[in-house]
Amino acid sequence: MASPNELEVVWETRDGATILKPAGDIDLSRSPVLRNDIRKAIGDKPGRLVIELSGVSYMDSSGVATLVEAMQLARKINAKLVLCALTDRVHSIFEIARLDQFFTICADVNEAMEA
Amino acid sequence: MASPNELEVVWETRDGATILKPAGDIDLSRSPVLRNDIRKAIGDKPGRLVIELSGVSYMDSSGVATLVEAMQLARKINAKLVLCALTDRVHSIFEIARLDQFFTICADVNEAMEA
Amino acid sequence: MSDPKPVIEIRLLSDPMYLAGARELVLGLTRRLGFKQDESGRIALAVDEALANVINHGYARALDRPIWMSIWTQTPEGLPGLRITIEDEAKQIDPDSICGRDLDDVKPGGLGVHIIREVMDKAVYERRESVGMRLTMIKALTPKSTHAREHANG
Amino acid sequence: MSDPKPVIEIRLLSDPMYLAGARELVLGLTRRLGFKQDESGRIALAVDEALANVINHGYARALDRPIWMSIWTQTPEGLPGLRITIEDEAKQIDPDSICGRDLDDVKPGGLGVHIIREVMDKAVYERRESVGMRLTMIKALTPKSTHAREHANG
Ligand SMILES: Nc1ncnc2c1ncn2[C@@H]1O[C@H](COP(=O)(O)OP(=O)(O)O)[C@@H](O)[C@H]1O
Ligand SMILES: Nc1ncnc2c1ncn2[C@@H]1O[C@H](COP(=O)(O)OP(=O)(O)O)[C@@H](O)[C@H]1O
Repeated sequence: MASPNELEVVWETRDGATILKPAGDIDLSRSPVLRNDIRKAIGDKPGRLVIELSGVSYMDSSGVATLVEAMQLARKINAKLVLCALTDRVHSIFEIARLDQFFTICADVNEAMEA
Repeated sequence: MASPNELEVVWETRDGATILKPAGDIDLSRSPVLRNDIRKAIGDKPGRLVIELSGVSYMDSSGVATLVEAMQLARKINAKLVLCALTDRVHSIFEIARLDQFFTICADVNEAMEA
Repeated sequence: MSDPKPVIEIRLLSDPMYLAGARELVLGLTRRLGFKQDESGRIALAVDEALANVINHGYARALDRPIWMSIWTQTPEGLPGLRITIEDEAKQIDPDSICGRDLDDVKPGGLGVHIIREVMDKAVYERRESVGMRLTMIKALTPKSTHAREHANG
Repeated sequence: MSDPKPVIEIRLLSDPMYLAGARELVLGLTRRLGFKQDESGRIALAVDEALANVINHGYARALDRPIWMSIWTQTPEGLPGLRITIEDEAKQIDPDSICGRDLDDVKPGGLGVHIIREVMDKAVYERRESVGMRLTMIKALTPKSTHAREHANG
């Protein structure tokens, strides 16, 4: 039986970039899973980390905090962090938190690979 | 301000057929709205009544009852009743109620116009 | 059988207006517990039907009467799954009089109890101790009803 | 100010596992009341943040403590909209110590209270009469937050 705490995060590497694709709601109970994957990804020192969010129908401030931390970690290793494919509902929390300018947000992975 | 009881039902007539396109959840509080529109549509004695359900994300047994009644009314005036564009969630209640064979269910309006 | 506290208890008024909130609660919870998307949808439907029946039959469409729903995330045997009770303070009736009808005779209505029994592993109506009726529904989380992974549904 | 009964009351345990159910309840209800889809999403987010704060700060992540949420479908002035209270039995603290931070200083965390205040018309923390804290949130249903018609969201 599946652990109900699971958040699926699909990994892909492409041209020196790591692409993480989480699927599920990223809330207080799930953001630690994403945090773990991001820390692992950063450990591999990629040139670029892309978080593809099309499969995320909901994100709360703990998810956003996880991404702010990811940005800090990425800067330390001179990697570029890019978010892409946000649903409207998820985009809305970045606006409310006034972080839509802080992050590089792209329409899709291809755009995120160039940004 | 909108009446919160509203269920939007868009009407279209095409080649002697009436196409009703409800949008919203069809549950105990909303199915009377659909029932009203169906009765009005039947009153015009169309040759065919198509109910396009792509905009309906949820339907309960009161919605299904409304459609069974529509079928009875349609038969009385020798009109063909066809349902189309059901979401998975809505299709599932027809299966549970064993009515997926009772109704003519099509993929989309074009198919429903030929069925 | 141990009787732990329900993890969620909700009281709502018997206005059809509030059914959407109640069924979305159940949908959100069941998905989170690991029920598959379609199974979660069916469970939410069954709960919606049970609440609608209290409104229609128990309370004869009065809009301001209380309905209580309690949710446990274990079956009475202590297995992962759901136990849900729905209680009212309507007139007490013979539980055996609440039954689904023969579906071969297609007619409008009379589907709710069938849906509840079809979706749930178990659904038992009984008189409450003092006043009103109680419906207890059980649904185990089996490998069949489980998704290996959670998927967003937009 | 008249004080009618809440239309929905819910008690949940302080396990993050149950947040999904609580916010989906709010989403389903607000859409049904006539709030626009995006506005409903923001209201559900604010409620989720408030509940998460009780779990994180009030109860220091204990999983088995009670949280009560009550929902009215009118503002205290009797206008269409929402009044939502969230109550706990955590340690009573100075309500003024619960405040959002300066967002210009970007850092992980510290967004919840800002989100609550940004989304709601009003959000007031206070000590409950006996034990614990109470957050009261008000959100009026204005033409801006209303959709003329209900649209399905899949
Ligand atoms: N909560 C309830 N309280 C009292 N009677 C009920 C309740 N639920 C169901 N019933 C009875 O069982 C019958 C079958 O219910 P159902 O299958 O939901 O169909 P319908 O509601 O369309 O009649 C109802 O007509 C009613 O007599
Ligand atoms: N329900 C609560 N009970 C006690 N303290 C709270 C509560 N909600 C918020 N706080 C306090 O307000 C601060 C700001 O909360 P918030 O903006 O949600 O950020 P974060 O939760 O990330 O710290 C918290 O750090 C905490 O000290």
